[in-house]
Amino acid sequence: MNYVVVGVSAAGLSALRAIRELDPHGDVTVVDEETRPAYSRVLLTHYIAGRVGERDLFLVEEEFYRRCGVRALLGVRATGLDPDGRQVHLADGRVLGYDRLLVATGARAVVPAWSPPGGAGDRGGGGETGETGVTGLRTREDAVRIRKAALAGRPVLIVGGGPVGVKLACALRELGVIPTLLVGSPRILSQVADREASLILERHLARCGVRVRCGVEVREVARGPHGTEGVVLSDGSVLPGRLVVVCKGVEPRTELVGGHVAVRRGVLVSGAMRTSVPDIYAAGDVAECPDIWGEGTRVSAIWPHASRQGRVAGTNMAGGRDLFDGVLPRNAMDVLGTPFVSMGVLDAPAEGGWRSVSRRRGDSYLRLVIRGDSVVGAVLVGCVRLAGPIQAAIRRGGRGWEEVVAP
Amino acid sequence: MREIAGDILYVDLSERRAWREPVLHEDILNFLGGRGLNAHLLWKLTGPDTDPLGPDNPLIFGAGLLSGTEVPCSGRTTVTCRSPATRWYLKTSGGGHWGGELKFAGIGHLVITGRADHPVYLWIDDGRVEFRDARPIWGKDVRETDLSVKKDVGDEDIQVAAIGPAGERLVKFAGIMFSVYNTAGRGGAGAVMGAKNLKAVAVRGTGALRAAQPARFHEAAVECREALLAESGGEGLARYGTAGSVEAVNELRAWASYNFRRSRDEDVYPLSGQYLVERGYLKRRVACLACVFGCHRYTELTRGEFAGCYTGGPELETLGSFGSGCGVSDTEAVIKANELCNILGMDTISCGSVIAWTMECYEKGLVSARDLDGLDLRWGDAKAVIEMVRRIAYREGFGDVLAEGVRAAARQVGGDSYRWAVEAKGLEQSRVDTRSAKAYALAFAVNPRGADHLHTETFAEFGLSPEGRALIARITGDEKYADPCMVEKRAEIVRWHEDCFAVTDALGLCAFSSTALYGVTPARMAELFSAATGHEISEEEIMRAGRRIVTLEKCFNVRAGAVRADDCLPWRLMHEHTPDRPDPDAINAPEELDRMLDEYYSLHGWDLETSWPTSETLESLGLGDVARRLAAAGKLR
Amino acid sequence: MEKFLVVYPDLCTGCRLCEAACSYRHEGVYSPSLSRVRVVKFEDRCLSVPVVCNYCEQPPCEASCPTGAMSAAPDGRYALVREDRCIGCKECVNVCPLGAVRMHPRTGVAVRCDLCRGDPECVKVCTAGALRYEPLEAAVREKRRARAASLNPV
Amino acid sequence: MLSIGVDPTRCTRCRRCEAVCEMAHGGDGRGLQSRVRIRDSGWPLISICRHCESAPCADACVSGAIRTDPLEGTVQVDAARCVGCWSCVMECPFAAVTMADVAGRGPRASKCDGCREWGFPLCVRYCPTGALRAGAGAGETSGRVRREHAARLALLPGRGTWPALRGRAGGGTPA
Repeated sequence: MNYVVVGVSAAGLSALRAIRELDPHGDVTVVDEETRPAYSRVLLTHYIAGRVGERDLFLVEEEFYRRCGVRALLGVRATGLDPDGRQVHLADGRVLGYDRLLVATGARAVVPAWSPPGGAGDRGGGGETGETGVTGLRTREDAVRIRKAALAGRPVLIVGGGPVGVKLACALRELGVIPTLLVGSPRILSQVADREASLILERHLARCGVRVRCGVEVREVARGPHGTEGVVLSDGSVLPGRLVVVCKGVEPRTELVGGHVAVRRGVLVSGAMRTSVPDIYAAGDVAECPDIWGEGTRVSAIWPHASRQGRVAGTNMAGGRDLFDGVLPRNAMDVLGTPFVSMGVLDAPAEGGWRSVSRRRGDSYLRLVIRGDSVVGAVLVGCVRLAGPIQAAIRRGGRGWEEVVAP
Repeated sequence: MREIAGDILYVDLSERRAWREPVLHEDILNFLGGRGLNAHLLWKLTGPDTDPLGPDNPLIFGAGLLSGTEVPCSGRTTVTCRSPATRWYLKTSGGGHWGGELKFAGIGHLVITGRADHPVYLWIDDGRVEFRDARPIWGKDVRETDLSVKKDVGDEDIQVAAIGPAGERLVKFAGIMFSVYNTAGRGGAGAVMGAKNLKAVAVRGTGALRAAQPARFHEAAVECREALLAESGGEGLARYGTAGSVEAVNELRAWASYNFRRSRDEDVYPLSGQYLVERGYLKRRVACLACVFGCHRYTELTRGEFAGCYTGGPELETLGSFGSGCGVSDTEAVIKANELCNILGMDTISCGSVIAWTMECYEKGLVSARDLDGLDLRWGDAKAVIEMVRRIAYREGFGDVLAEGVRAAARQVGGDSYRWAVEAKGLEQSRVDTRSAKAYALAFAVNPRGADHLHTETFAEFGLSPEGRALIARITGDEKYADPCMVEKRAEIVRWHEDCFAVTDALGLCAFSSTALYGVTPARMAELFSAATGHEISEEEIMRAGRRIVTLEKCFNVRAGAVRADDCLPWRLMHEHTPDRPDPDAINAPEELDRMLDEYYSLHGWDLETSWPTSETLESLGLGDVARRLAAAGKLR
Repeated sequence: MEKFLVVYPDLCTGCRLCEAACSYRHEGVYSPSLSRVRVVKFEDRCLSVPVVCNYCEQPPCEASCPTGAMSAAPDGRYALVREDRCIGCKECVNVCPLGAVRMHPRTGVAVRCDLCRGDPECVKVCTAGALRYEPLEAAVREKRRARAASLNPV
Repeated sequence: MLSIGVDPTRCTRCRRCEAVCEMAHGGDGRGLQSRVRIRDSGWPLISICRHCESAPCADACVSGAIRTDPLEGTVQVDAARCVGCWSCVMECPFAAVTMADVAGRGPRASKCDGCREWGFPLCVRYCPTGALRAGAGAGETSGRVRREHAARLALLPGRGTWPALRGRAGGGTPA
């Protein structure tokens, strides 16, 4: 059996392990743009904060691929696909045949229109900061650049109030830098938290010295003789800063398979991680999967899903049988000492048997979103100890939540 | 093929070393597994002078090729070594669940050599071997040993094969006990284990067995099961066990009573399986692994002198040897004697036989009450029998003499006592009076381990069941040969049965499934083998493999010095008539036996004068290597 | 009529064919450690008792399962283990009062009896009649008759 | 393979487990460090790691700090690798992972390590009611329970009047 895995991060790696477990002798080739072995993107903000060293970013050691008997083509991009001929075309002109293909190309950072070319570039980062002073936070190089700038004491502007932006703000604050967080929405974390949680966290950030500006749009980057000098907001005002980090979320990188397999936002896959074309699998941030309620499909760019989906894909590719139980969107983070967890559905429509239950003690906050008698979502701030049991309740079908949150 | 056969695990007790080797493909095709592969290993690992109780005598446990699967009655384990009782070849087979557990641990055959410097037991946990100190359990009976080992290991669901005090004391008919009450009893394998300072072999297996062609194998197994359940004799076997036919055998005048002086007892009802059921001694039926009948018994005595006694059994042979054989008709005493044999780890056939022989000596004045330390060992004295059992196991007083087996005891006591020492090749005869069953007589005489029915069970010659009569007709061409008093065609009958029996043993099936009940035919065994291993084998080929096994076993004895004169029967059966069968044919006269032997050797292609297999015969069976070894030893004509 | 898997421990001879049949049906191999029904042996007393899922009215294994992996089939006729959800926490194993739930030694997920989806193999091979798949009324009738016979021996 | 079993019905909330765990793993005065927690109400009543075979906390760990020890089968935290992201807390259905302050480094994941330095979980050893149980593995646990159950069935007084063990195959309660 000849396996080709395009992209090795969380999903690709766990697929690799699953394949090797079931098929120790099959031919496995991995293709990845990075020249070094897989590293953890989730750890980048922790790296910036200094919680992990640069070497600890790597998920596997250099020897890993050789040890697993895997052919690794690093620093090469897969550019084309021929599902009928079962071939993958590489940027350097090589062509790889496959029996089973896993697409784990991940996601790229969203680049806003005002970002100068070469800034938060299309590989999800890159660009020469000395020239533009604008970067994303997607790759190791991005993180190194941000950390260097922060340590040099340059003021940093973070554009985007999502989880990455907030995590970066916290990381920089830990380094002693006072970052500014520019948020387009009226509140931070608007996609992953409810209003009250956002406000609690926003106030906490402010108390800790992070400047938060909500409801502001960036019009352009202000350039001066020494490079970037800040950003110009839509109302014309200028915020000074030497480094602008764009954290406007990510989108699946479907271009390799686009046009060949069914794609919505991400590559549509079944619970077995199969795409619409036989023997092509997808997993991780690029995949769009049924959710746990079986009500729709979702792209979920979170670590546990990626590694689990990778394992499922690998197992099925190697002839085993495994199923992914569905996407349950969730987030956990440490906001400068205050933990925050959210999961599932966060907004309760006014009609249709929805309601929410919330409890607040000081800065400790809990909110459950209930549909019928079933819990389908939760937000926890401060005391998050019950997050796991609540998640389990959601997975079990949502019943029994009263017992879980009993005072 | 490896997935169904398992590996060979070698254990050297002297060096405290264990290693695994895969079983060779061709060995499976030639010798099938179980008893066959055991014979092959023993032949390779021993020479003509191997001391049965020395460290070089390998003790080989072979689970059947099909043990552990759903094939009905497939739970047998064959133990093979050189016998300390006879000094000839020994294969002895036990039921229970131990062999299956070994298979689940990924091991088909366990070969134990050497001798530990102090008592040990082996703990085989899924193929990993540990040598554990057995000094704390040395001396314990089998039941206690089983519980202690399980406690020591910390898992009560494991399987233990153990010896009792009799094995520790090298009693020549000590057995190896599987699952507490299932014995590999005959020929003293327990003494070989004792001589190795090996108290027990505990096994846990959590693995799986996979047939090469699972669906076909499943189908074949289901077919076997249904065929067995349709057998006319099956229900009786299930309900009354082997002892269900005690009364029938007695009426056939084949029931060895009073140390074979008689072949019928006045009232055997108290010794019958029916009695055990009706009087409530039988508490439950017990099955070996994958058995559809459950002929093994469990009895308990809740009242009377022996209240509190509980044991597996008694089987027909036990009821015969401690019952009628010793003139005893006290069921409870027989059960008690059975319990003692089981927990002390002895063969009930030999043990009852040596006691019956002593009774006759006592009656005739060759053994006095003083020799017996005051024990009044009269016919029918049940309590004396029980006491004697204990003394034999612990080698106390005259028990020490009897523990060497009846042949050695007769030599020591002297006089004419050899005449009623009912043994051949040194093994006490099992409870069939062969004077009234000629195929049995021939089978017993040619049995490489001595006079008993577990080399070749020719039950069909009695013509008791329609299936048996049909089988005789198939072998001989006519149903009329289903008559135990006839001498004609006995060689054919014996040879067919011994081939079939060898295949049965090699696959790990119970002999009842193929040679006492007939549901598992050679054709079905060939089908099972083919589906299990993925190697197509025909009915003829598998029977030829059976003959290869039988011939190799014969060759072991030939290499060790056996000649035609060794193929004989006990003196009493060859020279004394039984009062219960006055007809002149009811004796295994030497001339008659000679005639049958001639036919038998010719049929096999063995030399008539020496009984040695000829070079052509060996070559035609693919035993060329064996032929060359024998030729080098000057044992080939 | 609603059928039950009824165990008559008295009749079990301990042949363990049920284990072989079960592991073959579910895993295609013969292995007691993969069998949903297990025969517990007390060998010194030659006693064997088949232990299999009791199909409790309020199954503790299902109640204790944090992920909903232990669940009934959609029509409620037999039990299931949803392997994609099982995290191997062994709660079910620990709470089962019969020891009838176990862990799959290879995949690390819980296994329990699914009645072969309504056609139990173990029953088919049990020649001793210790495992039967019958309406509860049949079991009760037999029990009643046995009791009556013991009161007034015929 | 360690397996810890919990029987909340037997828990009397004496909190001896917490105290023992505290003594074994914390006890330096920086607040409660116990890896087993008893709640006054709600579910789970007893929060303690079950050492799952495919542990969600380990699956979710972004820094590789939580791993299954292949020999002991226990799930272990390497606090030096932990970055304190709370993912494990979010995943554990038993609320068995908590964050404990590591001096100078902030909160880091903390959970039951099966008392590996003691060789046996102390909370289990000191649980007076059997609400906490441990065995060498789930296989052993179920084997033991199965034996106990079989013994109950088999040795019922008056064996012979079938103590018919019932097994249901039908939807819900019969009407």
